[in-house]
Amino acid sequence: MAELTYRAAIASAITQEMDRDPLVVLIGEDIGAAGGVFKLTEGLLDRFGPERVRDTPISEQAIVGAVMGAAMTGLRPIGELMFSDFFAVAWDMVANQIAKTRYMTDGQIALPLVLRTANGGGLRFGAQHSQSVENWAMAIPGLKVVAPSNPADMHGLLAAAIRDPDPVIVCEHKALFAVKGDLPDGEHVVPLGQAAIVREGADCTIVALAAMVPRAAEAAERLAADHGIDAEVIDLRTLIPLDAAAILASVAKTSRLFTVEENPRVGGWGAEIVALVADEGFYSLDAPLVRITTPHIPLPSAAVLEDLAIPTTDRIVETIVRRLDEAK
Amino acid sequence: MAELTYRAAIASAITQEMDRDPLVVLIGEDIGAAGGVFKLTEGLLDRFGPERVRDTPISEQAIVGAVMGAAMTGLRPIGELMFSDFFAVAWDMVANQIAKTRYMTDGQIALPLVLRTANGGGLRFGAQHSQSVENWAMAIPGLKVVAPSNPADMHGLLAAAIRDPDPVIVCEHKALFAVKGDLPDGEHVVPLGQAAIVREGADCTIVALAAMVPRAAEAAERLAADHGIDAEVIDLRTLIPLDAAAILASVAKTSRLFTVEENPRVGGWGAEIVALVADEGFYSLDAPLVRITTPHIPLPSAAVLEDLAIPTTDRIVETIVRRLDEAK
Amino acid sequence: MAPAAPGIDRDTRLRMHRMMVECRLLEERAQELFFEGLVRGTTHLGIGQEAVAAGFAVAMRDDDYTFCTYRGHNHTLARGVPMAPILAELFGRSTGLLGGKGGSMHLTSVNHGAMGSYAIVGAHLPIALGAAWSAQYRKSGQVAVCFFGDGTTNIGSFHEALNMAVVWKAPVVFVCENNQYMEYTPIGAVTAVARPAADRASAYGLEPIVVDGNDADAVHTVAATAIARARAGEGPSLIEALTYRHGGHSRADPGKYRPDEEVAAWKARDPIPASRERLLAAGVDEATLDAIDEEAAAKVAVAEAEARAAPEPSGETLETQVWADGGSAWRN
Amino acid sequence: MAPAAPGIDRDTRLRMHRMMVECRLLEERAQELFFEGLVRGTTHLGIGQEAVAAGFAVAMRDDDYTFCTYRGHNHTLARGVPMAPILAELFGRSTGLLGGKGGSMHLTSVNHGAMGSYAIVGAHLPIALGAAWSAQYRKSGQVAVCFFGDGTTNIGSFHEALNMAVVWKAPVVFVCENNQYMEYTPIGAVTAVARPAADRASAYGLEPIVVDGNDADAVHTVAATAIARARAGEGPSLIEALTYRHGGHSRADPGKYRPDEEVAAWKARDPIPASRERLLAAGVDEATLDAIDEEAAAKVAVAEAEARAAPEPSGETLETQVWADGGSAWRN
Ligand SMILES: Cc1ncc(C[n+]2csc(CCOP(=O)(O)OP(=O)(O)O)c2C)c(N)n1
Ligand SMILES: Cc1ncc(C[n+]2csc(CCOP(=O)(O)OP(=O)(O)O)c2C)c(N)n1
Ligand SMILES: [Mg+2]
Ligand SMILES: [Mg+2]
Repeated sequence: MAELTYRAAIASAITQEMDRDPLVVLIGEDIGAAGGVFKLTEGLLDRFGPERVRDTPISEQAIVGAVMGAAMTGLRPIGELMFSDFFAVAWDMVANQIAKTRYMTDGQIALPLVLRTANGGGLRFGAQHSQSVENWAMAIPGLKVVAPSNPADMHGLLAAAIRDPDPVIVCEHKALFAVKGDLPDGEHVVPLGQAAIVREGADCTIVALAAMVPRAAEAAERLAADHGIDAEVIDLRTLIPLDAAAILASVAKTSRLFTVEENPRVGGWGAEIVALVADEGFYSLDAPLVRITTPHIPLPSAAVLEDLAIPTTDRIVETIVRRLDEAK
Repeated sequence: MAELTYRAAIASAITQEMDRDPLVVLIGEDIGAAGGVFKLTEGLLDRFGPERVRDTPISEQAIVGAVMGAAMTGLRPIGELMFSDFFAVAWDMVANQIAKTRYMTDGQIALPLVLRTANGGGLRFGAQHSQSVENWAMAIPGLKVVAPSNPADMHGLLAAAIRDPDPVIVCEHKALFAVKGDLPDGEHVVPLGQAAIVREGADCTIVALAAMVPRAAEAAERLAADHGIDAEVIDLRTLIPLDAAAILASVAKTSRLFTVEENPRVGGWGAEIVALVADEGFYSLDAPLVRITTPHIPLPSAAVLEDLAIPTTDRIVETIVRRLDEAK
Repeated sequence: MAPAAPGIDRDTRLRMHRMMVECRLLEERAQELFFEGLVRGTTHLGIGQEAVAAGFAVAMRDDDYTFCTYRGHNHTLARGVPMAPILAELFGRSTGLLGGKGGSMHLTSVNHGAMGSYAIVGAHLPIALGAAWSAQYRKSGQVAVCFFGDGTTNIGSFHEALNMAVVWKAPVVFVCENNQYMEYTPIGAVTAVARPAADRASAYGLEPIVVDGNDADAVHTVAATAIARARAGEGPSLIEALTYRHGGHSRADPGKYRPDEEVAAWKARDPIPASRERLLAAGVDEATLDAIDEEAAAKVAVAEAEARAAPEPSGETLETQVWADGGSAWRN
Repeated sequence: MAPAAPGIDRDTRLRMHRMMVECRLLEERAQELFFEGLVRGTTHLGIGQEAVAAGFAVAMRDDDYTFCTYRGHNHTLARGVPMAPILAELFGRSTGLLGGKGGSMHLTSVNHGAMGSYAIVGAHLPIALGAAWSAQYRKSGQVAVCFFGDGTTNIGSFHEALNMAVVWKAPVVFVCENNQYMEYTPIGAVTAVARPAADRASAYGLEPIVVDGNDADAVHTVAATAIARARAGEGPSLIEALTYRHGGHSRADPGKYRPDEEVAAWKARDPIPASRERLLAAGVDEATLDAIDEEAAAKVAVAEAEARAAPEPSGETLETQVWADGGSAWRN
């Protein structure tokens, strides 16, 4: 067991996989000599050399397109998009090309590739550098989507994404970079598609992702301590493939569902989880299904406003107490 | 009352608004001399001249960006994206620039613009020319989204979109172009944000959009005739602003909700409607909330496969009968 | 323009001629079958542009990569992909090259190095660059050849791909088939320069290369040079081949936006009769050439019969091949 | 390079000098305040690049449009936007230029023709083209000036905007501030040509224009010419101004990836002392110039005090101004 940051877990996973497989290569803006603007790829150029760790021009369409072309011809490339907001610039490559090509060619073309990106808010970077875009990717058939909430998962899920034979979008949450945690010794890989039960509980289910997981977990502790509410907290970890079974099993037990999401309210992943439970888990429910989200607005940059926008531990606690109370 | 096609309703709305307001201009690929690849803009160049109806290069980012720049400086521009799939190429302009600029500038910049696009499947054009992308737009705060299901609404909603002071995405469904209907005499404008009750009913609510509306309506007739099920059919018409009240009122009456969507299953607009009802309408429900959707796959091009993918009248009828039966 | 190559041998010329004839006959038949309703959706013919496909194909190694557009029947055939699965794909049948999932605009045959036909303008330029980068990294000696139209030179991904390919010295050859029109709009009406590709070459530190795209020999010569350069590690090229599509942009488009004289002038420069003349002049006998025509026609007929006889795709394939496990499950 | 203009009058030079000094002092203070934690999030300084902003601003009409990037403090100030709301925006206060909603990267003041700072590389080039198209359509005589960096020349929207602007003869001036680096990577390492903007001009049928971006007079001369050309309906220009940022890319970046000698050489060519020398040589007395420095410092101090005193935004503004009705309701 070694302690490391979520930030360091990224380079450690890439190192683990590049050591293991010479076909793994990495490209992106300022990732080589500079080690990345968030210092996520520090040391990789020195260790693996410029053939495997390549700086690119500011050309996101070319970065993502090149990753696709390399993946279909034998490499296992990783592309970095510096901020997840920049997915918009390359969205055709992601949503129309990468996601659809295996299906359109009836399986002739395989795309074992990873697109990593700094996702999420909390750093006062404003509306164009703070988005949570995991719901954009989730809505496109043909993409797998990963969003780890802690260092060990960051390492393990990124490793799994690199080994995965399909395209995987890895959302690395900017607000978690400095968070520390333990990494198990030896090769660490966390399979895609398995949610983690962060806390067991009997009274309600809270489903969260990425930076919302520690907040949901803290909220659960406060709900127990201050309100006698015993909440179960699920960290989805991957949106696609989705661990629907874990959610349905939890709601079968608790009868009540809350989702906590950072993306804007309308069309977020929370709606998909709610819709799933409202169909397949309907008969175990005994209260409204509640989404706790950022409002449906662009993210503001001022600290007080950004903090108001994104769900906080306080808001999670307050909402759950109020909504369970109303439902009595 | 004049009869016209959905296709012709597009040019008729644009003509009505360009006659009315000299600040309305139109740009896009092949829209001028050629009258558009779907002949949607035929006659407009002749009537309004090349200053107001401009052909562009194949440069979607520049088209959408130019529309934005023109809108913030006094014009009311309409941009055409030939197929809605091409939104992906210009997604930064749409999702990061147009949608966020008013908010980021605290209201200094107004963007009275329209982006029109041929949306949806059914023409065997394959995965990159058949998508329904209204759910992409719905998930971005700052965009209004319109998707008419008949010629009169096509005319009236497009006119309203052109007059609207905010950016509006208008989804023109390819499979409806040839559909005929009546257009009321005189100036015709249908306000954004009002759903239409296509059929009143007491047993269940079916919420549909665009090309799914005629199918849902036909399904409702068959449910009544063959199964004694009295379905209420709601045509959403606009996704944003959403007529939540109409949906909640209907479910309060019927206690049962079905959505019928063409976009891929995960993260579609149906999930948002279900999530809304599962929260605010929970206590009036007495059966699972059911989404009838295209599977979560890219659209295939072969006729038999495409017809299997997109919800049909048969599938709507069959699903509703089965799910209501199960719920008894 | 590059001059017609003196040194192209008879066999190569005959191979190119046969390719062009096969392309032409298959596409002419596909057009008829579209009007019969057998070819569904849409289809974009390259009738008149065959010399580009043929000139390049014979210059490529079997393991080189082709990337092309929705107007990709010629390029796919030229890599040796059989006709029957192509036609079956246009019909939307289960024996289609893509099982009916992709359609006319996405023809792909990885086994033949035909790495896909792309239907969003410009998308495949960066993808081709990526394949070239992969070949470079794997030191495989493979080259990627990427075909696109004049209209494509105005979209952003063209610019990004060209710049990055040059910086990376990637073994990729970018080939602009300048057929003078985007869909219905003449390229000159929407482009800041006269030669949409060649006049941009210097923006990437490349030489401007213009070739008569209706002359298979000429195309072959520049193709061989550019491919050799790429294979030698000297980096990409950008080639502009001047050509013309005899018909409309797609489906039932009669192409009426084009002046009659222009169409007539280009049809008079049809690459196939020109190739035939050249072969006759070089001493090939009529009978040999007639036999090529007949064999091609027979091949098309056989392929059509096969495709007609093929069943529609089974509904079970609807939800296959989203993922590498063969399925489409996104949840447990 | 364009020569320093002989004909620039003393007043214009003094205006430019004052602008540069004000920009410099405000940004130096902003940097300190960032380290104090008062400026939040991120901030990108244009210290060293002020001559570009000043040279253009004095050549513009009040109703012309400026479009710039996240590195936009200079350009915003140069259009006459007061300092206090700029600083308050950097602090995230309610009196900020954008009410705290936008932040350092999005400074906008429509009343001053400062039509926005854009934080996604390349996005504002098509937007500026759109504003120019609008001016052309409205026959208002306005010109749009669009500033961006060297790294931006490699992204697709650069290419699309340049081509369309030329085809439309739009009254827009594209100004590449070549400060030699994208974020941390030297531009030469990722660009196929030596002059990222000027070497691309011919791809759009434009003249290559390179100017010493550290010489306000020189910038002013090319700016005046390009703006006059645009206003006269003769279409766009693309100008490459060679300059350097003295500091790092953003926030706390010390810019260590740059050779010391390179930094030293460029600092020796700091535009502000150069401008001071030139004014002294032209007979302006020290006292006048010292007064400009002092007045600027005083302005910064006042602005800082105002911004410090301003309240945080009220939570009620969180959900305003998504729509033209002032609100953010997406449903009834
Ligand atoms: C991004 C994008 N924009 C628009 C289209 C619609 N479209 C299909 S083909 C075409 C014309 C392409 O012209 P060109 O590149 O010259 O190729 P050609 O069809 O002449 O072979 C257009 C505009 C598209 N497929 N993708
Ligand atoms: C599309 C996009 N890609 C990447 C970035 C991250 N980024 C911000 S500034 C920058 C460098 C820009 O370089 P240049 O255009 O030279 O401008 P400069 O910062 O030097 O003024 C990068 C890569 C971005 N904001 N947008
Ligand atoms: Mg063309
Ligand atoms: Mg720079």
